[in-house]
Amino acid sequence: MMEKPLLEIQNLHVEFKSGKEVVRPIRGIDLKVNRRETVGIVGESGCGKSVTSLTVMGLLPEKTGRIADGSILFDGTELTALPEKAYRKIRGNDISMIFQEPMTSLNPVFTIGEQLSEPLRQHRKMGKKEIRETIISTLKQVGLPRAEQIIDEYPHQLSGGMRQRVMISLALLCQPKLMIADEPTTALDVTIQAQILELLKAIRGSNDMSLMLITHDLGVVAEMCDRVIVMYAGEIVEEAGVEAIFDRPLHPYTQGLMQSLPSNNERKGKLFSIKGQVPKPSEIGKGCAFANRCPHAFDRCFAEAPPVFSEAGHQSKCWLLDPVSKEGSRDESSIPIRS
Amino acid sequence: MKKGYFLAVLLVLSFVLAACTEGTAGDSESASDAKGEDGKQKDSIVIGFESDAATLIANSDVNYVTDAQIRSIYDPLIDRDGDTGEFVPVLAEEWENIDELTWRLKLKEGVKFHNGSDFNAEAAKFSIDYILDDANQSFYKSRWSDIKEVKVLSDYEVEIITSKPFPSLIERIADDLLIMDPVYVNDVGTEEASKKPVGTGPYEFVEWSRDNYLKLKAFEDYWAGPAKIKNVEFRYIPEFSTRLSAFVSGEIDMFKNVPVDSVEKIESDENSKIAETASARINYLALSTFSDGPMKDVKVRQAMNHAIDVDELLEAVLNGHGTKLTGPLSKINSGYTETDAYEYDPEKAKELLKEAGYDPESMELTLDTPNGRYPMDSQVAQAIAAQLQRIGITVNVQVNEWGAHLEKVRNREIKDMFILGWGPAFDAQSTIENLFTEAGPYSSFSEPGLEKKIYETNEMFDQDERYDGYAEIQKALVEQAAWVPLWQQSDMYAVRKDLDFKPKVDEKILPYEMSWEN
Amino acid sequence: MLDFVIKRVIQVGIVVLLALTVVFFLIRLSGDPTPLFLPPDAPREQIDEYRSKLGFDRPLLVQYGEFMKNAVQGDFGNSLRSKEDALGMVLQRLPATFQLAISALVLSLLISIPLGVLSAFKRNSIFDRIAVALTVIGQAIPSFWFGLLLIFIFAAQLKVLPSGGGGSIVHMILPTLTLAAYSIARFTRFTRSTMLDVLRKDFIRTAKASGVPTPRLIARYALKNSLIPIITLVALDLGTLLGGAVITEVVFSWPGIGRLLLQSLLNRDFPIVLAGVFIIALIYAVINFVADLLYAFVNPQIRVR
Amino acid sequence: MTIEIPEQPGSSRPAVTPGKQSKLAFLWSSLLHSWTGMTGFIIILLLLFLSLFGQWIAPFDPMHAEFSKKLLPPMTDGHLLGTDQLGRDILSRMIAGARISVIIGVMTVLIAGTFGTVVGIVSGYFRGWLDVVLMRIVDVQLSFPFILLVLVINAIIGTGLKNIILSLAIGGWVIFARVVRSEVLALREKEFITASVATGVPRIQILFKHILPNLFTPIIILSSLQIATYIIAEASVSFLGFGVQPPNPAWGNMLSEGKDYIFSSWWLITFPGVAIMITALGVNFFGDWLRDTLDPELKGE
Repeated sequence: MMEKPLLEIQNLHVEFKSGKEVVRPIRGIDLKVNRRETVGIVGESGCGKSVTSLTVMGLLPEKTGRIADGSILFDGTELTALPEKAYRKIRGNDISMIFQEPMTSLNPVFTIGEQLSEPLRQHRKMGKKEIRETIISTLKQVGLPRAEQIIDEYPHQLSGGMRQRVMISLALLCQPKLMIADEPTTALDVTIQAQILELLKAIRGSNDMSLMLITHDLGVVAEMCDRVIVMYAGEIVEEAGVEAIFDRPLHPYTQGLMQSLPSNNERKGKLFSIKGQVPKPSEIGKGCAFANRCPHAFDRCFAEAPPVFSEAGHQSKCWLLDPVSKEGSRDESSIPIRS
Repeated sequence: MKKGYFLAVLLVLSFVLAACTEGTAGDSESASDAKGEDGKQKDSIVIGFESDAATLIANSDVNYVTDAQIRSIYDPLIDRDGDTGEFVPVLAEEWENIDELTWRLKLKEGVKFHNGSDFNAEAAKFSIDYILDDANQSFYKSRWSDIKEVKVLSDYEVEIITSKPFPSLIERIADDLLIMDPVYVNDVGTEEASKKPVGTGPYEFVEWSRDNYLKLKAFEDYWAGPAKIKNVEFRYIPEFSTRLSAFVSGEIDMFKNVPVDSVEKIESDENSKIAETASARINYLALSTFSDGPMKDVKVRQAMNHAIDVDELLEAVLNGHGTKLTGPLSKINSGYTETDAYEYDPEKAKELLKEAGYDPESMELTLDTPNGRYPMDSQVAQAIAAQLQRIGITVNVQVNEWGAHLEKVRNREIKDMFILGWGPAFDAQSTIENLFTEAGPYSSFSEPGLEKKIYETNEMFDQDERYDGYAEIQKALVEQAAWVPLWQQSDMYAVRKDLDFKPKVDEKILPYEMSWEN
Repeated sequence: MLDFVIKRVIQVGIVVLLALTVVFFLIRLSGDPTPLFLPPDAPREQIDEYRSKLGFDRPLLVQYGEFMKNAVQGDFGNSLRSKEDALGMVLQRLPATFQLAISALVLSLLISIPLGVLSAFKRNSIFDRIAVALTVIGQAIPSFWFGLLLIFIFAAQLKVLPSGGGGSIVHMILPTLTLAAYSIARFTRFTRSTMLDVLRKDFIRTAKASGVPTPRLIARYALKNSLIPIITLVALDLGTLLGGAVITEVVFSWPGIGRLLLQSLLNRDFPIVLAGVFIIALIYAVINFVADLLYAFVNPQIRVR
Repeated sequence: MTIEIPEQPGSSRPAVTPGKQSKLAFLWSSLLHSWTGMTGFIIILLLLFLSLFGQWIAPFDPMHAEFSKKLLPPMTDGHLLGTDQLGRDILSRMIAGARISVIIGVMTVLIAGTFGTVVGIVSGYFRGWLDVVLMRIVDVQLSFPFILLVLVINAIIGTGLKNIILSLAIGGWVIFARVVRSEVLALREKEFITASVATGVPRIQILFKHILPNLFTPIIILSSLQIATYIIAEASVSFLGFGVQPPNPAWGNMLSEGKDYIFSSWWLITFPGVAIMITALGVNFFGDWLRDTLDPELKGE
């Protein structure tokens, strides 16, 4: 039997209140992260992937955001009901996070050392000297040169790539069980991106740690992940192993994403893009959230939300996969299954 | 935790303040001293003033505020009676007129300065010379410029020689001159003497905190006997409502210039009273003949006199606090003559205007007034405007800040009318000469024939001739309707009920003459 | 660093000199003060004589040259009214004004920073709403009116506090409160909005993700970041406090520089006005300079440059 | 290899204002949602209404003195707010005063705003030595507390309505110059400007076509907030004996005339003070709301 997953999210609903309106950025997602696994979460901005990660961290905006339903089981602990104080023991300790913007994610008025010592102060009983040594060794581990000096420098003295390395070392300090990386390379130069990804890969490999990688970049996913979860408008529309998804995307949205990825040998052609926009959470009706942009949508898609159809661990939420509704489809011939 | 925080705030704050205040915190309790416990003799007084003295050296600043304060430190040679304004001897025992250019004064013996040195003729000479010396930049100099020389005849006798007849010399001596110690001033220099004055007066200097207070204590060796009230503090409170608050709360015991509408409030307080006297300062509405306008016409000026109801102004605006004036001088003036008042008669006013060729309905006049210089000045101006409106004249009231107003008057920039005060005035000459000649802009009225008469009368030495001369002038001025006389200002003091205080016509405030009732 | 200091000192000098120049010409063009000092019966020749003694009859540029030559040596001439050294008179009043301005500043900071932080932290709560409403009122209330109100209540009616005057701590309570009212409101609003800004920043999320507890997050992380803009504002407002001191000093009979300046304006005592302008401009420039240094101290990005 | 999924448009601040119609509709709906903004808006409307139609609303002639009726307490003889020391109706004077306050606030903003904006644009857009000189002047003026400056200028140029407006404007233009300059500097760097420059559009044309329209919002916001400052400053200067002089029923003036009656007739000083406060409150509320709505980035200060 398989090991119990490290993180197991079930039927998670998150609500944001803004004024009198209630927005639901996450509407019933289920996902698992196994131990020592790298899971990629992909989707356009606004699809709920970042909210998912913040929810796991317990960092939803206090006044406005709340978990409406569902459970988050982390290493045997139910996080949704966890009091703040206990949650704090987990943050930065068992679960840590790397943010998208290395330029702004570090506090400009404190030295690297001051900021890096924070998780250790909170979670480990260490003397000052010990803290410093740990930080230096972690900084070295993420490949920063001059770690002994950098520890006393301010963020603005470092380049973007270096700062992201600092962020990674911050996440790494307490040897977490789960590391969440939210678009860790988006803000970086292409060359640096590759280095950071390499680093993350190496760290993942050398630690007893799971990695949840949030990105909109399918290239990154292909490079890094074991399993991929595709999110759209607050829902998971497809989930599969990395090869399965690239070989045979089932959901029209995933297919769209794939098409917008230029193949290596075909640069000249016009880039494909998915028409339309992600619906605002308030615009989502009762049907499939993607229906208004979906080239294959038919009546049922607008009337009823599709359930999850599962096929050997490859799951997708699309009526096209329903043997029954297939017959009702207007445009059967164009079911785009690449092979 | 919040409470603790608040306490910490208070604590820190008080430390900050304590650190800053060391110097001044010393003896601020004198005010509460003055209140005294029951049965205990009070011997202190705190007097509220609107502003600081400019300097504490005598014979320099003509400002009333300065004079009122230093008069307790310095003595004059001659003073005025508080009720009648007549001359009374102080450090000068006698004075006589040898000839038109020579005056002789006999001085009091045995008077000591606060520092122990003797008062003598040298001191009198020094004090006059101080005014005359250009280096001292005394503001009094212009009034004294006709003095040629002061001679010391003996230790207690001086002779004053003037370059031309100077009939009003005694007035100058009484109103301006205060006696300083030459030895002290020469020793420490004027700068120091301006800050730490030494005189022969009933009170000696203790401490002067600029813009804050001046503290004096009774001079035990005062020649007329030590003062009953031992400690005097003049406290400077520029804002009237604050001054009144300070009085109501008992921080100060008296202050001058109570606005008429606050009288009731003070009188209703069981610990307070109002002391009032008709002052030697007059308020008037000047009608400018210096600018080309309707006021050049005597009929228009007469019409103004008929159209303005002074009694109503007094009653309605000043609540009756003021004494109606009918001519150019108040009764206090030595040369006063009874003149006929213009009756309030709007119909006649309209007639006169028509005779002069003006249609009141289409007349538009400007009335300039200072604000807060004289009792209810800007209100009076607005009320006058309202009265003139009744006969159809449109009056634009232009309220000026005092400095600007005075400058406008001096520069003869005022179009039709303005409100001004004059005083304290006791003699006919200074008022008439300064107000009704071409050289004096303060009423902006002059008439060549009258002007000649004025200068002739000024030179007269015979007191009777002089009197008659001024009487004629006064009558002529009334006929000419040189201005609209308003009233003798009423000086009103807010005073503690148990303070024995009698206001003086010349605005002097002398704690020496005050005492606390038991 | 030294470069910076030298540059700023020169800048301060230029600013002060220019300020003096402008005020000098404005004042000289405004009219002639001599009649205000002489007795009303002074004849015209006397006034002219006095005027020429003071040098007001010379060409403006000559007067200006003379004035500047003396002013740079710290000589602003003597007060026309009291004949004392004008600069000396201003300097003499300075401690009282500082005492008032600084205690008001301290009071404002002590009240407004915690209030602003709390208000930001408890955003949109009842507490926050009340605090915001109070701060808007605090900025809307004319200070002399507020001062008179305080005097009326505490001095005249309750008779618990003195109505004014320099002296002990009790004398300071009402004027400090009056002067501080505006800055308390302003600082609170500013602290609140700055804090809100900072709390939204990515690095605060980073700290949270490191497991930093909230009180520490606010006290150590957010506050230090907010401090930079707050210091700038406080420096700018110290000038406002000095300016507001005029009104407060008049209302509460406080023996400070503002009252002297007002009195001198009313009296047309120009040497004092000029000396006062000089001192205030200088103080203001120095405060800004110090603020810049402080700014550099809390903001490492500037320090290194 | 990295291809980004297109970002949702409209997330960043649009550089050029959208159509008038939609903007007004947007402002209105935002106003309906903000009680402070609405309060401020209503107060301002009321103020404008009073200043335009006050003379027909006022129960009495604000300048008419009726000595027999002086210092009547509120609610007597048809005088809702009582009478003053000359027996003039306080309510009528307050209504007339609204007009003066509006004139002072608006005129000052117009003069100071226009002048400051021109200086700010010249300085920020053309840079060079002119910028250095102008900003040095601004620094000099900023080296002096606003209220003191206004006081000194007013004492020097003289009192009265015109002069107080002029004094306030002389004291106030620097703020506009500063803000406009920094806005212009920021705009200069924006892509659409750089693009226009690159395509050879004349500088003047860029100024009028791109820079000016974008300055509108910050200037409107600043103006609305400054009006309150000016109204309070005028009252303060009047209190100190300068400013608008009686018999003009400016609120500051009424306060300064009425303060001597604080013990005997509280209504003289209470009502104008409250009026100033409410006005400043309203203008501030409105200005804050405007800023938060039009330019969230400015929220700090």
